[in-house]
Amino acid sequence: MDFRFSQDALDLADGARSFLDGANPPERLRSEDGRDSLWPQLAALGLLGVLAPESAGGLGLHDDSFVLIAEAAGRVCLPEPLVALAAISVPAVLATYPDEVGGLVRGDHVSPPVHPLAPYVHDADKADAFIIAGPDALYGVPSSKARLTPVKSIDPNRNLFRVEADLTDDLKVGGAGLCAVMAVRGATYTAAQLLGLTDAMIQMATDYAKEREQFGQPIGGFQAIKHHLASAQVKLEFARPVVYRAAASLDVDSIARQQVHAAHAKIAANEAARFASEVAIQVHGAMGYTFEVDLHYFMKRAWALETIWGDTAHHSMIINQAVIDGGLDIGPGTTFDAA
Amino acid sequence: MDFRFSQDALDLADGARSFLDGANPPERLRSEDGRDSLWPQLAALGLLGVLAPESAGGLGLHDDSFVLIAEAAGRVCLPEPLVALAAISVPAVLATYPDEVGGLVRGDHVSPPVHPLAPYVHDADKADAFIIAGPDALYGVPSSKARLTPVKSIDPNRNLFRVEADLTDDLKVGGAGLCAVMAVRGATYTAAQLLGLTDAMIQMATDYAKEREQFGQPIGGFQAIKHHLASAQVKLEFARPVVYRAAASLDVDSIARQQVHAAHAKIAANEAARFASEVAIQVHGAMGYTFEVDLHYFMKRAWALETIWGDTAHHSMIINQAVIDGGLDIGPGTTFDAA
Amino acid sequence: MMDLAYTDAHRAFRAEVRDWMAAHVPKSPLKTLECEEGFNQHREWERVLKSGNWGMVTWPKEFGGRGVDLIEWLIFEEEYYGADAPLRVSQNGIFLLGPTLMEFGTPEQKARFLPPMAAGDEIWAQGWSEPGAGSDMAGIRTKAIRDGDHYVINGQKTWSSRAPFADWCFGLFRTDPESEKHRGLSMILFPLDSEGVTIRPIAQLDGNPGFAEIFFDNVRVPVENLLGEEGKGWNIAMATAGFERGLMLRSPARFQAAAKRLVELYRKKQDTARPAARDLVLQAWQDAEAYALSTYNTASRIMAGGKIGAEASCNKIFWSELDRMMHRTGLSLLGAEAELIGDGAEAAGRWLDGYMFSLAGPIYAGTNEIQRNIIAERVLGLPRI
Amino acid sequence: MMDLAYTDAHRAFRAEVRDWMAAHVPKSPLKTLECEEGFNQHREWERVLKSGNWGMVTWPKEFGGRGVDLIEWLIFEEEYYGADAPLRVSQNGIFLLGPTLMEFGTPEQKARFLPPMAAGDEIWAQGWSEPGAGSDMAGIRTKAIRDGDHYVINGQKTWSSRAPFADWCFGLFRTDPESEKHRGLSMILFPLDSEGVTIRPIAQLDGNPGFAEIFFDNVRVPVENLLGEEGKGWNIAMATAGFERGLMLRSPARFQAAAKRLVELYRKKQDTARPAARDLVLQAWQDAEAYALSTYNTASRIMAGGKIGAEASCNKIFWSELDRMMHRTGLSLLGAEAELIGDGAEAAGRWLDGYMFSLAGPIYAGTNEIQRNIIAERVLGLPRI
Repeated sequence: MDFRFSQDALDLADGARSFLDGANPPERLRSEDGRDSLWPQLAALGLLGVLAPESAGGLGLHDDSFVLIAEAAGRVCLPEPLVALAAISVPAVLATYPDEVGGLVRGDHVSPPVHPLAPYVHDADKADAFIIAGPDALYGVPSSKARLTPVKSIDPNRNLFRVEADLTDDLKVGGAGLCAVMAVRGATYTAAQLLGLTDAMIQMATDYAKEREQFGQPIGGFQAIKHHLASAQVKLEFARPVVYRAAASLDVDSIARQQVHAAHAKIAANEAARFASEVAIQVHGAMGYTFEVDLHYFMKRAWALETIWGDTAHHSMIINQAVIDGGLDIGPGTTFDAA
Repeated sequence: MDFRFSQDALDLADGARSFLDGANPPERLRSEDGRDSLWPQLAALGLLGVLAPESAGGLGLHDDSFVLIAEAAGRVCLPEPLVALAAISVPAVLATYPDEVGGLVRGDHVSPPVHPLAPYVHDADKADAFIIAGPDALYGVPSSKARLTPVKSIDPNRNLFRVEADLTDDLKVGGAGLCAVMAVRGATYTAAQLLGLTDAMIQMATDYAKEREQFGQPIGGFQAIKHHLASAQVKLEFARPVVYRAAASLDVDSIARQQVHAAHAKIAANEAARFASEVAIQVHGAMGYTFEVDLHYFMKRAWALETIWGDTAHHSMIINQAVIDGGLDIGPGTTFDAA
Repeated sequence: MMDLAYTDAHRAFRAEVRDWMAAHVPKSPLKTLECEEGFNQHREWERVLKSGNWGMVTWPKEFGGRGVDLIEWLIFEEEYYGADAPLRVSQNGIFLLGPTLMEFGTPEQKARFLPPMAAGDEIWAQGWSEPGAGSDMAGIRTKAIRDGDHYVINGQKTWSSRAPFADWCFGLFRTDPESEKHRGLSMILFPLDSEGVTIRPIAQLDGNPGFAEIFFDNVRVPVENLLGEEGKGWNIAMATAGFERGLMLRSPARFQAAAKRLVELYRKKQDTARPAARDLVLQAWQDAEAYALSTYNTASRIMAGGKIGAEASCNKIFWSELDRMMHRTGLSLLGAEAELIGDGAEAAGRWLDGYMFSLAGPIYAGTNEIQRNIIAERVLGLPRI
Repeated sequence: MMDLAYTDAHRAFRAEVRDWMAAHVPKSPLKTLECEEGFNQHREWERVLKSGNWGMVTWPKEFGGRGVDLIEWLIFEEEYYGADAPLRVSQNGIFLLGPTLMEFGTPEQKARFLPPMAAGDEIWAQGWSEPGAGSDMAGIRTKAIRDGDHYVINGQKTWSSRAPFADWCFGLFRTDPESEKHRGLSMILFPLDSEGVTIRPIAQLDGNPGFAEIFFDNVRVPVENLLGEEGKGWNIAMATAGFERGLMLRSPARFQAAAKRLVELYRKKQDTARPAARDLVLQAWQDAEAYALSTYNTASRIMAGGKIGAEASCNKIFWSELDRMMHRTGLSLLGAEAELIGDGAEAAGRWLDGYMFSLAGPIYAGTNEIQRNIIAERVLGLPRI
């Protein structure tokens, strides 16, 4: 029992964070061109293959090594769908057509996940194929057989399409169990990105509060501003271990337990991000309401991620079914598996 | 259309407030003796008969004249059940046995109301009779036929008894409509008392914050304290007109509209009082947690009144039935009757 | 006994507004007034309103109004928002500068400025803030120095709402260059096409230029455009800010209309909503109703000669936090569609647009932090440290 | 990969605690430890615990502990609260002074004080606050002046929890009468029956004497009762306050047990609950779980040589606001019964007692306002003004 990240996981995440901080500064978000220009480097650094076996060119690591990378991607508001591909598509392909994983890891093939809870797909126009969760099976759909309808997101860095296809038997690649896994992975890793976004928004607002002067002093000296930001920080601090546990649980727990853990993670991260975004804009004042500062990119990404892969209402029903209807007890045996 | 109190109502309330402030200082709450010692004066001042006709020795006024008196009674945390008797029992007796009203107005007879939403009666051991709302009729029950079981309230100035009786046909004094009226009056006037309690708690905490020094200044100078109290004040300011409208509505509106207005009033007053009590104790620090200051009497009264005559859950169901299920539109015609 | 019944005259007035709006409100929504096309559509709508003599119903007839009382104004607003009529592009003029002119303007100024304001012929921007003076207006540094019968303005304003497309602007300037803080400021009115004025639009959350920076390079404004006394601008601005937080700017009807839409949305989505959403929807309904009740009370008091005091700060906190809660709740009912904007996402877009707009509520017209300070200090009497 | 499985030793330890508690926890609840009878019942329970060697499991065996690690401590707590065992009347000693003695005490002091503390033979009160020094401990004025081999104490403490019935007390005193603020303070231990000590109990919300004022009139305490260096009391007190906000005082198991009771209450009352109550119940469940996860993480870090920093302030805010929300929600499910206490109102009384207790949470151990300042300044680096 040691609920900490391994030094290897921390080192890997540090590396990813340094790369992302350098390669995806806020300026990059302001341009709508080259939204996928980092793909070659993300692949070259092995980030697409963290969860893929070494035999497929991956690092052969576990989810508790990728969750910090997902958080780092959220923290810089990365436009590339690194997290969806590396943390949802790679495991899905590994479970169905393991020979195809190498292509995904190298970045040669792009097969984003599509799910009723995440029906709009970023950069779907650049995909070779889609992994689509149907009502009771998983489907692999080449892009030629998918219908894309462009839709517009409030997040200018999400180039969204509604993806639909006739889910015929010949496209079936796995059972309903894999769809459930996809949903759990989607919720957990979206939550991880929301942690990063929350962290970034608190940091931006804190930096602004240190600089901006009103009434003859930095506004960060006013207790009202301090307390807003401290409250956001508390929400972040207590969402983090919940998300990390959900990620660690992906490798070891039953799907039923994973669902509860992922639901808790998504709810906690949603709440932290929504709260931090409202605090961050309030601290920024009118400035936060504009394109003059970069906060709005992070807020808009957070609003988008809050609703996909299950919003709070959806996940709250999962917790309700487990706890109120199902009698899942709190405490040892629920916190961690084997008590 | 003039949504203000008449000068007469304001003058009457001013008089009542002066009397109550003088006659019921906080010191009186500290003694458990003589909890009903003000009865003769309350009767002599005519406060028991504000809503009774002049022919019965009353003032013949309307509810918008009594609601401010109820608020003033809440503000001093009055132990005597003035509000229940003058605003619930008097109208109930007036509607059933008008000849008996004079006795109530003079304070010769004490007939408290009993309702499934308010089953515990303060000073029931001093009552001559009870007005009991049954499942589908109103009953007049002499104290000799009632069974009293003492129960203990957290509020040391509520000398509570559970009141039960065999509701036989010979005791029936009115129909179900009068029970509904009783519930609406109970909710509205309990809300009015909660306004007064809220006001008192904000005032106590404000006074304390001006005096108490920490870190070399009055704690009321710290923005965190200021903002807590300001938020409580906002809740109070926006609960007030809702309660006043509910009271005014008692004289003119259909029972269905009264129910929605009373529900809204009770929910708003519950919320203001709960919020103010938590703010007030936080501002007082450890001192508020003790019998060293008088805050606790007001908090405990507020906790008690929050739950009787319908708690927030109960009234929220009434609003839900009207608005979500019943399609009651917001706006003109709902705010005030005739649009 | 309180008189809570509308008079026959009120009912007739309501019927008149309702009928006129039913006949004239555009059938499909206008574009946002923060883009040029939408601005022009909204200006056109103001002219349609004027054709029905609805520009600003409470103003005297000589200034383009109908001279109705505040209860009738509330009735007008209820019917206006009930008809889903467009937002008022003229609001800086009719709600803020207009009342200020009534109080402080010369007869000539009133006659010159009020009628075209009510008619939508002159749309006003406001010029309060400067880069170093947001909530803290005492930090204003832009100078307007008397030179003969003109003021010569140099400096910069920011967060000027409507400025990208408006005709005129009112603002606070330092007329005494030696003065500090609240002293030596004056309120001056100027056309936005004056020589030496440069306008740089600022993109707001939705990408539209909701505000602008205004740069002044030796802009000459005739002295008759001074509003009130020279050097007394702070008092005048405080009066205007009072109007901003007071009765007019955010009439309850607006929030009641949003609460009504929220109830309708909830009815459609209740199968997938979490239980708390129902309570939030009902709270929105109740709070919008409470705000209306409070406003009727304030209107009644003003009609009887009363004034709005520091409770204006309570109003501003209440409606801005209600508006944000209401739109946050609406968004929470939309699931994965909540992030969509543009064509084909009208319902969703309306909640998202409304949410973004609501985020400005706790910031502008004095942040809610400032309002809470005001309540604590002026209503409760807590010490200023 | 993270190792999130309990070891066989952990499982065996858990089974041992569970069995022992099942056999020994009193079948009916004790009276509150804030009254004399209840205090004695709780002291007796400490002695029963001692008979099973459960006084303070993490302490070394020589001081009455079992020398187990922090994961085992968490397991102990889970089983302790899972068995609904009594509150720890010894908590000032075992959770606050104990760890401080381990860090700053002499070998003699440890040997003298720790074993009777773990055994419940000596129950400790604390003496931080003074009438003019609550959250602001630098305002301490009570003096302890060296006189030969004694300190002579004069002055007054207040809010001393457990003092009405406890045996010993630790507190912060000004040993340098010329000093100001944080300097010149020392931590001193003294028996509450010392000559010159007068104890005035203070009635708390529920009417019981939860605290006391302590008056000192030339109280002589031997110098060997000085903890740490003279004049370094502030640092020692900060360390103690860190323990207070840190891992031990409020173990997650306590809140998990309350969340479990809340779910059970909700199941009984759900027909009359408002919808939002369900979401609050689930939030309580999730937050108690989140607090447990956070504590397991902190325990893992400490076991690997880490320390608790300013995140202790996040903990304190989180558990205290969770506790209040949880009990407020419980009360809201009880309807008109919520105000009842005493016999025949056990379920209701428990929620009301818990609510009252929870109201102290955001106040003691440094108010939540102070904790938010600490987070803003030390975690986020915002300026101290």
